[in-house]
Amino acid sequence: MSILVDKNTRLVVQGITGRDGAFHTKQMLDYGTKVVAGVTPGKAGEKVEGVPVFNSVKEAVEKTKANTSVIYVPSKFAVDAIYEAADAGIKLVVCIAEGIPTTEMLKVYHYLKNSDTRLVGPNSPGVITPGVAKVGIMPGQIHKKGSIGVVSRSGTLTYEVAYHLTLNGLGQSTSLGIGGDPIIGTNFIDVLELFQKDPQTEGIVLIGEIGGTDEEEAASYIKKNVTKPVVAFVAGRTAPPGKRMGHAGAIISGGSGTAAEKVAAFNKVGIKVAESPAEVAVLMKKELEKRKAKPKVKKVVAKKKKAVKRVKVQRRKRK
Amino acid sequence: MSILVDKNTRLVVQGITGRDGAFHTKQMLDYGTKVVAGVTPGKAGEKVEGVPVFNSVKEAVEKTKANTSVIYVPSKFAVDAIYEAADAGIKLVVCIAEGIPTTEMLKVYHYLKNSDTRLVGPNSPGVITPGVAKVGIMPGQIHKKGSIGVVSRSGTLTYEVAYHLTLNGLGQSTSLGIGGDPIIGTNFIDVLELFQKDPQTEGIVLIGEIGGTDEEEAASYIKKNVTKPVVAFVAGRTAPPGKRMGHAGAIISGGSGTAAEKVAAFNKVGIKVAESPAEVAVLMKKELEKRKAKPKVKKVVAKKKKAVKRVKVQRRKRK
Amino acid sequence: MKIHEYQAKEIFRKYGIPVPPGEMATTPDQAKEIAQKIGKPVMIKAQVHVGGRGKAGGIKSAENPDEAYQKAKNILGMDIKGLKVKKVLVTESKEISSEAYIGIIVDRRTKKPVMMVSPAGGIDIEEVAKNTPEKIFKLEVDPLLGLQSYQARNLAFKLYANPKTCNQTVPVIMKLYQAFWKEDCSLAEINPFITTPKGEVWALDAKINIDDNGLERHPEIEAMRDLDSEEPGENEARKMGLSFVKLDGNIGCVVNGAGLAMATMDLVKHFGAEPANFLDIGGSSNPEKVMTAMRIITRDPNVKAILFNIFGGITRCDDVANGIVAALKEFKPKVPIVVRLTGTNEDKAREILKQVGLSATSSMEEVVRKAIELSNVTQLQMFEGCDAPTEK
Amino acid sequence: MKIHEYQAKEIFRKYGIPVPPGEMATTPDQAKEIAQKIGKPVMIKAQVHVGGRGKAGGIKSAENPDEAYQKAKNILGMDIKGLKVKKVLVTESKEISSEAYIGIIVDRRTKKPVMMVSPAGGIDIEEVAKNTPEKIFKLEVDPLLGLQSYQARNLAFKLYANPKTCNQTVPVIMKLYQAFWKEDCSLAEINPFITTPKGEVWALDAKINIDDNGLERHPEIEAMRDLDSEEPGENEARKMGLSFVKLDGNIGCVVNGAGLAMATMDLVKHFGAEPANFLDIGGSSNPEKVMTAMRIITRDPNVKAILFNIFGGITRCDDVANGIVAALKEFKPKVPIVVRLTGTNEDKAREILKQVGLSATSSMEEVVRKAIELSNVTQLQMFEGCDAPTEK
Repeated sequence: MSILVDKNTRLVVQGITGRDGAFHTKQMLDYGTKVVAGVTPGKAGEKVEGVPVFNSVKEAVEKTKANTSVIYVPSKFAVDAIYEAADAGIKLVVCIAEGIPTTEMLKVYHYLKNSDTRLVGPNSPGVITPGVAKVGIMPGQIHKKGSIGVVSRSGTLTYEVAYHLTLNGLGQSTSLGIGGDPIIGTNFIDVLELFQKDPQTEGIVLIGEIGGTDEEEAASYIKKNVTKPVVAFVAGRTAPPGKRMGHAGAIISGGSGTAAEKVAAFNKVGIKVAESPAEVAVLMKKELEKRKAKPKVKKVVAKKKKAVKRVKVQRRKRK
Repeated sequence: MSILVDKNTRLVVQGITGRDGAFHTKQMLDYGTKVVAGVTPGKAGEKVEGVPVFNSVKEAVEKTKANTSVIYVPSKFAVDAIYEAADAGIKLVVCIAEGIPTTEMLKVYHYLKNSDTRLVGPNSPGVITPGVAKVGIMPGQIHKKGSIGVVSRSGTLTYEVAYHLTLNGLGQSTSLGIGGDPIIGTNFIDVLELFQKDPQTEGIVLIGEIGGTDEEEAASYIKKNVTKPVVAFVAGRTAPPGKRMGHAGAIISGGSGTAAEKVAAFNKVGIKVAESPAEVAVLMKKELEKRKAKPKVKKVVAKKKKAVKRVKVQRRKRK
Repeated sequence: MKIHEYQAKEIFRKYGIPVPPGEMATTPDQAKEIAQKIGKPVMIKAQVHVGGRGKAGGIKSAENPDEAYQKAKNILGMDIKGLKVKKVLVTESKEISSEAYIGIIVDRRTKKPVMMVSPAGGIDIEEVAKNTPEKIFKLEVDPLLGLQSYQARNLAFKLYANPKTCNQTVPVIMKLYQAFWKEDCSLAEINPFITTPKGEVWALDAKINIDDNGLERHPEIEAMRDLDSEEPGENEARKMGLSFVKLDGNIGCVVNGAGLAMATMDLVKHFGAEPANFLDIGGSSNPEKVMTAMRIITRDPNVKAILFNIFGGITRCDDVANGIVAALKEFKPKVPIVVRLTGTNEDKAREILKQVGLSATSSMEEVVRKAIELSNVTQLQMFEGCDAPTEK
Repeated sequence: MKIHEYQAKEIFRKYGIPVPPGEMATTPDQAKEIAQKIGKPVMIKAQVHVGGRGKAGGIKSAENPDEAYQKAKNILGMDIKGLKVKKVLVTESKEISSEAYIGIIVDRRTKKPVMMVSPAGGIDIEEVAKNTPEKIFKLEVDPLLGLQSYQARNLAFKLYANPKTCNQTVPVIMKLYQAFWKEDCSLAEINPFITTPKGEVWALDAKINIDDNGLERHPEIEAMRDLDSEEPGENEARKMGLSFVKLDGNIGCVVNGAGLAMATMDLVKHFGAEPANFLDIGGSSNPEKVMTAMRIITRDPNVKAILFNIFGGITRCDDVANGIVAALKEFKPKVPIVVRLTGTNEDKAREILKQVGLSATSSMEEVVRKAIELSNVTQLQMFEGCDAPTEK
């Protein structure tokens, strides 16, 4: 299995005739994604890479049974595209577009809450289930089928981490970026819940960055609800402070969104935090070995320590 | 039992210090309603008829465990009052105020749909469960405890019908006006469902009027879902036509809202329609006798006719 | 409330919906002047609150200002379905390639604004709806979110195959929704919405009804009310918060509540007479309202008897009784008055009425019967020069 | 985007929030003139994008125009937390009876605007929040419905016991929400919101931050941007759709994606050096963006090496490579350039770079290490007058 995207994914590309839309349609098709339709108002009847274009998502759904959409339209039209997809009954909407005003996203979020549609993004690089389907803009070739779930607020940094996982032999069940904007449709916690339930996923990588308190909330969610090993990375340790949100920001969040606070939150609940993207893979390997070394039993401290040592030795040998 | 209002009703009066609010607070208290709180912003600490006044519904709920509210504020403030009650967790809001713009009510309706709050009205005379509690402006003394559920789009016409029921020995389980405006919180169908489920209710009186197609929808709902006897009345048989809504009105409703159409809709599904408010009681008596005369068995036509005759004779004797 | 085409078009202009140039005229001279200003062939359109103007001869074309004068002269003063034409709209004539329908209304069932479009617009749109409903396309709008562009786009694609025409139509649909919502309309319609051979789009006709409950926050629309086209008394009643509709019978009715008022009229008819009016004094009635009601009704020479049917809830019977007493003193009506009072403060009310020698029944059927009975008696007595009897 | 107090107050005025009269001055003479116009004692307030102005001496009172001149002269040119004061607000002084706080912000957790009020407003509001959180009252607003009067009322009752003051405050809260929502603010604050001995209420200070994503639809606010208060290069970068923040190190960084850019900076530091900047060329980069990035970075004399870290997704490596080639030709940088390219069209990109003798690694760690290594070498070589070597 995997999460969000799998072999049943039937994709409609919103904005398929644009530069990015057309390019990534080809990329996604090449990767094996079932791209069944595209939408560009006024261009119904055309084809892009052999994919039929419709005037509306509704029509695309009626004609092709699309169940997932990806949005490549310019930010000005992106909100409309989200509503269109949701109202057409699309179950998963992945919004690549960035630059959507926060007030619009607040409305989108609460509108979708009362619907059956899940939104990933905006400002998301997409969702990939390696070897099965890719919905978004991430490069496919750096991914590998496997058992690590990757969730991130970033775009390219997600690729970097997935790349290192692959280089280290750790394939991914699903890897996704939830988007870097303040208001997004799917949050860390939502994805953690999915990964925890997914039988294919054995370990979870969480990639955060400065700003907000999403990482802190994820940390406490993991403590309560996630039994699989989690490794985190937080970008922005060296970012200068001063991107504060004024009094209200501090009052409402109870934190100022620094990397140090986030790292501390993860450490507090026993989650290892990598120093670099490369180290993520290393730490995840260790965590997985640890688990294998102590099947089901929890407090076998001696064994655990031994296991850790063994892993370290093995790693040295391999190098 | 009864519907909506019963001995557990703990009422907060919104706009308690106004002329109507204060007057009807006394009337409701006299009737035995548990009026536990009033709200008028800026008048916290005062008392009206011994009822404590608060600045907000939230405070009233916290301090008095109010679960029902009735709104007497002027129309300009009524929408705000509805939201306030709903957000304070009030389960039943009865809005007496009239004159709320339709656009505002459309928003209210869809906002409440996602909440636990039921709205009766606006432009409603209220809800009364005779002998138990009265929430609204209807005169209490004309009602009598019993087994007839009364639901109406009208105000005073509801009293008229209830009055005749009482005069004819037919008490009411609950009687309510759902409000005469185009957009209201609770519709005929909602109330029919409640009456059908309510064990105390043995017969249902439905009072409609010209305009819209609510009566037609109620008729087809009754056909499918209501097993209790229903008697209808439709006001406006002699109203001149010409209050049409233009093309769109006819297109959307598929009907023009005349009394004749509504009477026909009721007759079509076998519902008796009274010629006058007084006749409602007469017809309901007949219907009830019919049911008693043929317990559980449906097609005993001979018996039925006899029963009807017997009722007529009895009625004459009483007079 | 209904407003005229020329007024609806003013609102359209405010929202940027394309409307051909034009102005309202009340005299043929004005019509000529406007036609001169437009400088092109014009249409002269009767401004009356009734459908089917065109078929009744209320819409004529004019090639030049002189012809505009003549056509306006013909139409002004014309009687259309009982309404006299007092105003015409003089507006630029447009060549028509296609006629579509775009409308919006509140759907009571779904509690949402519903937009409707049809490529088969024009005067026979209701026939289209009846006979070929597949040519009517409907769209529900979420009232918390408002109309979205994609929805307008999808509707436009139902009207035209040409993407360019669709692109011109999408903003019109969006703006019509904005106008509908912000101006508290109960109906907003463009029929026909036309394309021209040059590829332009125009709202050739405009129909707007305003939600009466929304008028309070739109004084500029309230000011558009055409008092000329109303029965005398209607405006007077409205100002006092009464609902009044003039009818042709001779039993004057003063009732509290629209439902009970209609049921009372129905009962008058049921017993063989005809009501002279619909009159609802509303809730929270004060004596002034009763005074106004009596003033309006007693002016109607057809009225032979006046009945009060009051079932007090929020309306208090004593308020009404005080109003009746004051009205009797002031207007000294020449016709019999019969009263039915039940409900809130009914006892106090009876005390008050007793002071002027009036008694009150508590039966609606009785008061209606009595009014009819006395209306016949009166005619005779009046003829004999007697004082009007009142119910004892 | 941050705007100054005097600009935020203009927005407040537009929405009808009561703001004392006042104007912005850039010279002591202007300040005197404004004080004369106001004709009452005034406050001279430094306009800088940093908190704690008052404690730093950037806010002074003046009894008369001459004093206003003097105080403005003192404050203009003053350095507050590293920022030079170039503008002051000269505004009428008000007597203060009480100071409250009213603010609104988007809560990322609940995805709702959150209003906050406190009767303990003033400069120590953050202390209040930390030490006596029970004095801060929060309210979530449904974004589909907007702030309702009752909510504003309930907040006002948390501030004042006096119903009259509450009644004056409710519309201020409503208007602040309107301003926040309609102007796409990410923050809107009144602190302090004061009452005077005469019973008036005033927004004595104003703070507004604008959501960068919302700026496109508010050109009049974009025009408020204080380019003077920014580092050179920031505006240039923004116009090209880049994110650029000047820092003090000597490793110039050109990265695609904010997260990867930060991670790259973190890695520079991890390996013992300091980044010269944060620079994100964004998605869908075209060669022009790379040109702009190079133009800005090569202007910084501190930069001793430039690294590119590109992980192509929607950004195509060949676009970036073309940009690098063009930039090398145009700017002939004197410092070494090292490149990392992975992802979309990576092979094409390597071909392009090969033409100018550049190779590219696919390891982020490697590119960072190399940049640091070369940055040290360069200093030496530069000193010797050699050409800057580039990565082979």
